[in-house]
Amino acid sequence: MEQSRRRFLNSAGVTLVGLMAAAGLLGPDALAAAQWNKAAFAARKLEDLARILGGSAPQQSGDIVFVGPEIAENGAVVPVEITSHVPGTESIAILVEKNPNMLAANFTIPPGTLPEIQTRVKMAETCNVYALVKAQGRFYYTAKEIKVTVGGCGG
Amino acid sequence: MIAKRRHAAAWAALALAAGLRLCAAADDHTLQEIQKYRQMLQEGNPAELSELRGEELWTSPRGPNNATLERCDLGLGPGQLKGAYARLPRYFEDAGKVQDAESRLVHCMMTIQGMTREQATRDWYRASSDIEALITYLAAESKGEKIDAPLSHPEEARMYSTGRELFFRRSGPLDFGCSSCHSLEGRRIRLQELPDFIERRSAERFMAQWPAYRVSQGAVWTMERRLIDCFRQMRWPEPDYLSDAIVALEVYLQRQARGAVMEAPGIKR
Amino acid sequence: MANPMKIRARVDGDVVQVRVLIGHVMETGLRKDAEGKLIPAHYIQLIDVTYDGRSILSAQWGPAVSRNPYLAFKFRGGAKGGKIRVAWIDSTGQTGSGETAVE
Amino acid sequence: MHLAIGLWSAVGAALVGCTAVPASADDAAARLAEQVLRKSLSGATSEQWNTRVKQDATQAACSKFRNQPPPQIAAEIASRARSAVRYPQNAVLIGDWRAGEQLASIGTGGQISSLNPEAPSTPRGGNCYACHMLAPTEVAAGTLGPSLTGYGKRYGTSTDAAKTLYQKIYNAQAFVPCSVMPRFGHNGWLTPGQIADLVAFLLDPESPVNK
Repeated sequence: MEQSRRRFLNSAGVTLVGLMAAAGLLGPDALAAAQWNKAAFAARKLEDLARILGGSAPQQSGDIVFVGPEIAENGAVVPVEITSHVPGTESIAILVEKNPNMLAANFTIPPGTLPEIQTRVKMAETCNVYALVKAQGRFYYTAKEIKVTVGGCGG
Repeated sequence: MIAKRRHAAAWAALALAAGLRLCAAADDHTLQEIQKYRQMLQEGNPAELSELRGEELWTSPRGPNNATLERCDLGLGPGQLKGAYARLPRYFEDAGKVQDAESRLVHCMMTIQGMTREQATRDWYRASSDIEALITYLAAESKGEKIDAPLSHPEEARMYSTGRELFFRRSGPLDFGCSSCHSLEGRRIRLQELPDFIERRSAERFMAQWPAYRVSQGAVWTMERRLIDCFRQMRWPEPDYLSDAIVALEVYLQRQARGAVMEAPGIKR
Repeated sequence: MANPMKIRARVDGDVVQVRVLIGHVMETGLRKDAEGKLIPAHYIQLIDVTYDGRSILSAQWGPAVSRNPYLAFKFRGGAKGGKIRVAWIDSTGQTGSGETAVE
Repeated sequence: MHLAIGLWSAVGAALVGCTAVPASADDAAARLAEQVLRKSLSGATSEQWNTRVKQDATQAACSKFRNQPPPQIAAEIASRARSAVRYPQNAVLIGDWRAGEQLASIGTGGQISSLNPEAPSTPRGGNCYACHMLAPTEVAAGTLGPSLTGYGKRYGTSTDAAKTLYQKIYNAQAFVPCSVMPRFGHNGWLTPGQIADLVAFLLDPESPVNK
């Protein structure tokens, strides 16, 4: 394991990506794409997000498998597993409908990597969680409602 | 007329029974989904990060004496970590008292590394504290070992009986004591199963998983952190960190759980 | 060791499973501390995973990824001994990285 | 009601007979535990000690008998409890179920903590859902106490039903000596008006508990 404690200043007039490249932290493929998409994270609707990511209205698809609990014991950590069977899947995004920022994460899947992601997201309240898949320029999605419960002694 | 009324009563009873069955089914489903939630968290317990950090802290020279903790005696001899956590609390001759993992660790930080008590316990209750990391590491070194806190020294016996008394002691505006929630089998608070510490199997199952990463806190909680927070929830004042009341409760709980195979660090809500 | 990282990569046939745990606060900027003051946002924004220098996964994260993030995925074409490297940069410009060999 | 007490005492006695829990503490151990506790709560003020830690007769008896008091003690606890019930000044026992519904899910308030301080303005509730199922729509309901779903359908809204329920919430130990349920009214945790709101939440036909 290796730790970098270097801190970079955004205001130094250099892009983060450039700095990471300088530090040898990012592979060349990622560099081409890596620029944090502020607009995408500000999106409030599924359709808006698809548009910001450069596509048209997403279609519901049965080819996306969303595994997650129907009930989360705590909204701070909600495990999700998304598998896309849509041919040519290029990216998988996870969206939480009622979060202040709807988009939680967007994964780019290069050729050779299986379109299958496990991670954990925060949920502010009970709502739909979407998996949004981009394949050959088109967007597809599936949704699952996850209930967030109050727990423990209550305070 | 009478027949009709009996008929209606029968229908009502039937409806009630059906309603109850429906409730039970809904409850089963809830528990199933919560189980699924917990299972999905088993892989990739963030406590592993604390464990890593703890190992680094354990083996790094620190404190005014610039010494590592590798010669710390947790009860099985200097530097003997394997299974040591599972056999705590115990009486230590050099300290003249019964110590749990945390008080023993602080003892070592003070005597070996030359830290003051304040330095050793700084921010102990906050996420990512040194205590959190070190205790996670020490507990993980007991994975697979049986819980077996000794009860042969008179001080250990005294702490056990004190812990048992405190466990059943009720007071405060909600009349709470540990026993309020932890002496009935198979019950839940909200959706969280409550360990029944009177029942050995239940005590074993729960004690084997502490310290545990708490997803609601984003941190590993040590047993002391867990117990002190129970006092807050009971609306009592908080006992001091490393105080005898907490160690006594641990002696009682570990004794109730003796024989359990350690699985810590666990992961909890 | 402010941001420890744990990476496991295991080969099974022609597929390598990668599991990553990253120590990070992932603060949303919306939480308040005990005194009622907002805790500033601080979360990983970009993450990149490479295998022997080739990108096998990259992602953009927002504040809704859980604290101490966990990530698991699979890729083809890896072999025992190959080097997996994970690098991230967060919203304050802080970076972190870790490395492991495929088992 | 007397019948209920008799029955519960009998159950308690039966439990004492077969349980692994020691029926009564040894006094020396209890005294030592008090000393240890006092030393361990070095940060507690005397006011905190008196209101949060010092036991009243009921708490002391329930601790000593591990919540399974012998019949004589149980009868004393219940009779003390019954004689101390206070009712709302306006004598309304069935209040506002919506206010009761809120109280039922509030689990905060009244904490003393330096590690995890709570704002003084934090609302205080009954936290009923921690232990009871009430409205069937709430999935995260505890099972420490019995399910109260459909309570009003079972018991109706008669004055007797309301009064009995009010007393149970005010001081559950009037019915079950050493019950683990807090004595919400007796201890002043909830006001008589709030208890009437909880009675309404449980009995009112419009309340989600009875839907």
